[in-house]
Amino acid sequence: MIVSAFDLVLCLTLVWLAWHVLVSPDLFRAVVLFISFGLLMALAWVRLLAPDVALAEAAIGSGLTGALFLSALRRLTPGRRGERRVDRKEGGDDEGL
Amino acid sequence: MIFSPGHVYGLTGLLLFIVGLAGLILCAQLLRKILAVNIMASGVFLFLVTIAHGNGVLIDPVPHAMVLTGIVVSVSSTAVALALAGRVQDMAHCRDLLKKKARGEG
Amino acid sequence: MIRLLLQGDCWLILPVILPLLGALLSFLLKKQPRLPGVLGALVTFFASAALAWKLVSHGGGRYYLGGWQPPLGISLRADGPAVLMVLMTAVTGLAVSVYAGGYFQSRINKRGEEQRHLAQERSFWPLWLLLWAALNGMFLSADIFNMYVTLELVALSSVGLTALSGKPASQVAAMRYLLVSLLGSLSFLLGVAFLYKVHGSLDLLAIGAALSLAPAVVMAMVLISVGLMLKTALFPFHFWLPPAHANALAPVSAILSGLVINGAWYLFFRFWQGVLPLVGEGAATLLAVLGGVAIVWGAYQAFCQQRLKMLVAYSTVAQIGYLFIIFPLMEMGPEQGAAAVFYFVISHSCAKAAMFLAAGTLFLQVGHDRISDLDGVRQVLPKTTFAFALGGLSLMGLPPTGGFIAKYMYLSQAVSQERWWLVAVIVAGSCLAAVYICRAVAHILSPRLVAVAGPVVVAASMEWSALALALVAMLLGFVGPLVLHLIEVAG
Amino acid sequence: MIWHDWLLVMILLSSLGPGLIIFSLAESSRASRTTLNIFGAVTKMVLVLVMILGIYRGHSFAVHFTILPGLELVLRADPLSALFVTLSSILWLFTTLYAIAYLEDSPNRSHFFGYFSLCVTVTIGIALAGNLLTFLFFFEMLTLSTYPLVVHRGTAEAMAAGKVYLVYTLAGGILLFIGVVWLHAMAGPVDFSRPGLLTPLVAGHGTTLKIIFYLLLAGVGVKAALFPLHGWLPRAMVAPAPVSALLHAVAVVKAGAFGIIRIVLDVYGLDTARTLGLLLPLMLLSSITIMYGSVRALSQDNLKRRLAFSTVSQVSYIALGISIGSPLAIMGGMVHLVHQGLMKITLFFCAGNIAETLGIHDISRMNGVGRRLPVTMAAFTLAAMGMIGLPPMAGFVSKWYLGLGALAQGQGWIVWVLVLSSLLNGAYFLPILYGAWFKEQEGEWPADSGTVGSLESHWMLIVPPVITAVVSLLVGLLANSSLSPLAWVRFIVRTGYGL
Amino acid sequence: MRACESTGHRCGRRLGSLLSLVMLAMLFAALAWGCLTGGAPSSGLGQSVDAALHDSGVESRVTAVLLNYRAYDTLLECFVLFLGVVVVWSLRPYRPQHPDPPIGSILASLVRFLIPLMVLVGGYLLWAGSNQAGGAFQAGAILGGAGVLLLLASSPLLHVLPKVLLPGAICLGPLFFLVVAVGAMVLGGVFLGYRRETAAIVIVVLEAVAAGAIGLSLAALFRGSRPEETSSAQARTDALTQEEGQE
Repeated sequence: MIVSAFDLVLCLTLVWLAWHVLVSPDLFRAVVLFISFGLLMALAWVRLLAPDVALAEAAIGSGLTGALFLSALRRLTPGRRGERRVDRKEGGDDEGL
Repeated sequence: MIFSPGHVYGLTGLLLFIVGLAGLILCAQLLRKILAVNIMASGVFLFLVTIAHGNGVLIDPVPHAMVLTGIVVSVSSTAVALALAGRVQDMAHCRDLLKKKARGEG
Repeated sequence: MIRLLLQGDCWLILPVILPLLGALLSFLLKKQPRLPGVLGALVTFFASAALAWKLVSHGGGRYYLGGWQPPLGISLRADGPAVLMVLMTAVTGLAVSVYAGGYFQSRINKRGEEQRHLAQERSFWPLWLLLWAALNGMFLSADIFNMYVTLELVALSSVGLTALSGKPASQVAAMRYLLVSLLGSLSFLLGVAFLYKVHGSLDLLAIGAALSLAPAVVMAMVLISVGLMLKTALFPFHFWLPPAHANALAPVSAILSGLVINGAWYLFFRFWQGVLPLVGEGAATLLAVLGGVAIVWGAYQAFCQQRLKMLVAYSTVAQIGYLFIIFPLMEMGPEQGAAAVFYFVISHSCAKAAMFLAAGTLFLQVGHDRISDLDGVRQVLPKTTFAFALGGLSLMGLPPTGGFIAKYMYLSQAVSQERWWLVAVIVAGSCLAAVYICRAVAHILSPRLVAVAGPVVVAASMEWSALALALVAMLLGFVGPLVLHLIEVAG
Repeated sequence: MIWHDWLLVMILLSSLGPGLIIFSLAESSRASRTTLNIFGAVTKMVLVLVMILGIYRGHSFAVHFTILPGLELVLRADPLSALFVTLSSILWLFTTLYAIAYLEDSPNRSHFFGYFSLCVTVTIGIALAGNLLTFLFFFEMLTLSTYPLVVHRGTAEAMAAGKVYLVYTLAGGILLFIGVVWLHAMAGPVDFSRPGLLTPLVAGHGTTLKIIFYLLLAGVGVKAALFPLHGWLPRAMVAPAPVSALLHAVAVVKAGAFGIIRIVLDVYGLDTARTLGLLLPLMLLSSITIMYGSVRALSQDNLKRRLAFSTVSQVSYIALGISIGSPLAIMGGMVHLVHQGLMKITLFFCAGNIAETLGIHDISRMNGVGRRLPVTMAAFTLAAMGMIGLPPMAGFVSKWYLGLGALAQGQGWIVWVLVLSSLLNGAYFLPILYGAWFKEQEGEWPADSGTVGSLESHWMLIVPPVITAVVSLLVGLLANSSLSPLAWVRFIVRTGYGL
Repeated sequence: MRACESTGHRCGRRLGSLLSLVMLAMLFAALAWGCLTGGAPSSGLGQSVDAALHDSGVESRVTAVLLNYRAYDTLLECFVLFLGVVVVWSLRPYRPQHPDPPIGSILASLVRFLIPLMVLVGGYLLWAGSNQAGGAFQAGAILGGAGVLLLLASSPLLHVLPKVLLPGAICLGPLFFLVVAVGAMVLGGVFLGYRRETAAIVIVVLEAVAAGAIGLSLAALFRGSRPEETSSAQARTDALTQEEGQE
């Protein structure tokens, strides 16, 4: 198999998504981006001839983990748009790691 | 050296690992750190599957099994981390409430 | 069945299965988790002891799970160091289990709030037994991916245990601990991936036999080492340890400091044992420098602490340093070096666990652990204070304790190889340990009559288990040949 | 025979066992504690007697216990260890008797007597140590078992003194530890029964051997209170009188001095030590310590402090005798181990009596004490005379042999040191005696606890010092008899070192 | 003054981030170096897996690895999931969780329709696992997803499994796996060593149970705290006041 443009674009998109999961100012957006990251990951695994892993990733890695994150997000932010609250409160909690 | 898909995906996996690491170190929010760990894990898994792919002739199923195991382990620890993060958050919230109450009484 | 037990191979797997079973049972019997918990601990203890006996009498061996030989299958390996660690875990684990039984009962009796303490205990037993199983699995495993799985089991259960106490500081500490652990595990896993890429095998022995210094292998070793150093809390990575260990429940602190740390270090040692002849002086010296800084820095921090459990936690940071300064010494005398460091590990495990248990007892009795306000507590809890002091002696490396033998072996290695800076580090470490331990012990053993008294609220089993563990640490000062004989059994 | 092997262990156990039981006794069970104490002390004496007879008949006693491959703990009874063991076990009996009366009604007695027994066990262990590792083993344990005794009172002053004590002794212990390990790395396990082990190394590793010697010397020198390392001793005076007696006469200081003897004679051997030029520095150091201790003692008003500085000075006679190196001097040094112990324990018993019965701690308040406590002061006088070295007291015998030995070795200046130090001894002891006997009492005693019947104090406070005083007189008077310490020392020097 | 300090702090922080980014880049370079250089990678275990496939009892290579060659890993992994549930259940929330927002009726009916479908898909994946992509994990994940949907819809179907039995159900998977492994040891002498003739059926049963357990555990992980305890969370805020003082 030769490297196709599709692979390259897929890889770049993956990295781009990962980066934006970490830097996007809105946490909800970050979680949604993470879910789509997971789905694209599944695609990458299909490309690498690993359908088992792709299935598992789509179901667990993306689906369930995403659901976990969303529910945690709802729990962590009592207000409707509590994004800033979270920012302020957690900034001090954890430095270094 | 010919660039095979193995190299491309492998490097992507390593890059994702690094990006996740950066997020883990540099992000302040707990939720973001947990996301970053998940990205790191995805990077490692991608690297493993790339190894399995080899040159595309004979797929090695052992790394696939490892990744499947890894995914389950990772969702487990993510759940624990999120529950813990929730608790840390609640705690801070409670402390705020208590402080407010104390201030009100004082 | 009997034929099976006699023929012997299954002894290797029993220390892993039995605690797993105990964990499930104690999870199911949620009204009475203590019974299956303690029973599971007891059975595991005997299984581990039997394994050790089997090893000494029949020699080491491998066990192919499912009958599949590596590289396809996973194998367990029983050799001296592995079984010694299993045995150490069994001894410390049994004492901690007995302690925990009394501990939860005493807390319920003292504080009321039965529901809350019962809930804690209900989670404690399954978590602790799972942790025990994972540790045994880690010690016996010969498969590097299996090691990853056991590492994750250990990490998750330790985090769960850390968070169990419910107080705010422990939650933050547990969160941090979890993130560090996950980072360490992932780093380890990436290293495993690199090794698999090069060697096409996950069997540690096969990899060790074919090891070279290819770039991928170098990267693998770096990743694995850093990951495990994070989990062992070696000097620059030690920041997470003191809050996590000091704010946990008493039996949990003992487990974390006495056993979990050793688990990660053990893997580190296994990896480096094979690589050491290849990497040359530099890397080993780097590790030793980090270890030396850990010894001095940890001891200094321990000296500065106002709280007893914090002091003991920082002393763990310092003692971890000793586990790493051995590497340069192992280049010239691998066997002696291994013997010394394993001796150190087991005596530290017993002593440190005894100290944490004793500190927890004092805490429960007095209601705080401010060192300066613990004067005269000896009159209330003589056995506990004695256990603490005895554990302290072992850390200081004074006779007649296991710590003395370990220090002797360290020093004689360093002196005969003429590595004077290591001699200086060891001596400085002992002096500093003496200073911070004496500071604490002078208070708790002080003859001053201070009204910390009041009725004794702690269970007798808490006092006796800590004392027993401390006595084991002392006994280790006399059973050197036995232990060394066990260590030297080949796989 | 089997009992040969177990005798030494039994000697250790005879105080360890009672000690451990006493730890677990309740504070109130006074009778059983006393019984145990005395039972242990008497048993030990009997066992020691059996051992001495055995040695005299040429039996050898040794127990080996391997703690690491190639590394053994060895208990062995040679004539020298018999000397120290005898001294310790006899004085332990008296000190125990004394302590039982002294600490009557004070708190924490179980704790106290537990550590007391432990301390003696460890001292006996030091005496019986058959190799350097065993010596180190017990030597380090000695620190730990004496610390609780030093801080027994629990006052701020006691805690501070305890801290100083720990710092000195633990630091010394670590130096000793390094020295031992280093020596082992060079020469293998160092057994006391094989002198000359290091002789072949002198040519190649002279400097290293010197460094190791100083490490070892510093290690034991702390406990022996050699000059720059003596700082802990006067401060440790805050301990109760029986503890001071134990520290000065039986356990700690003596263990240090005994260590010096072992290191010079049994580890290095006289010839090797002389070849390496190690004796002269030791000689100078002990001479300085002798003078320094005496001079400092002059200016102390606290009785126990003065006695402490006197110990600093007197113990160095032992080191001095060894460092001179001629047979007579070695005999003088060794016999002083016993003589000084007897005299100093008497002095501390008496000081304790004076403090306990009358509440007097300072020498300036002691005028007229002789009339109130005639027996105590008589014992004190005897011991003080011995310390000064008046013939025919015990101290005179030691100094006489030291002087003769020094002359034989051509070190005439040592005689001047001895004379000068005797003058100083007189200068700080005689005023006490004069004041106590001949001056009038000034005002009331600070805290007179009254007479007990016709006795001046509790009989268990009086009998031990009287006996030790009389014995210290007898060992001087009868120095030439075949049962005296001097005869035994002669036996040691002749059989053990072939001098 | 304070503003000045804070800008200084921010500058320091930015410098720190920059430094760590540079170091991370160097780390990436090193990793890439390790990945790209150094000869041909080994061929892996593909061939040996194929060679032993006949004895494994299944046709799918991944399933063979997961449930036969490396079944020990999978056993431990079941325990990881179980452990996750234990830990999550041990972390009781300090304050009551917000009640779930009422779910729309459209979604509710969708759920009613989706659940059977998901169970069906799960079953199919399980069955397919023996010879192609799919297997216990994937099926378990789908079942877990179904559980999550049920929870979200607070569907009455949830009460099919009484809360009292939930711990037992969660234990069932690991316990069954353990029993099978020990049973193999008792019968055949080797832990997890199935006989060749029974391997196929054992693995199928094992997969089915594992899928169920995985699904249930995943749903429990999503659910969070232990079911019967959510009501007592109210008291936690008060308890916190005391706990801060203690320990």
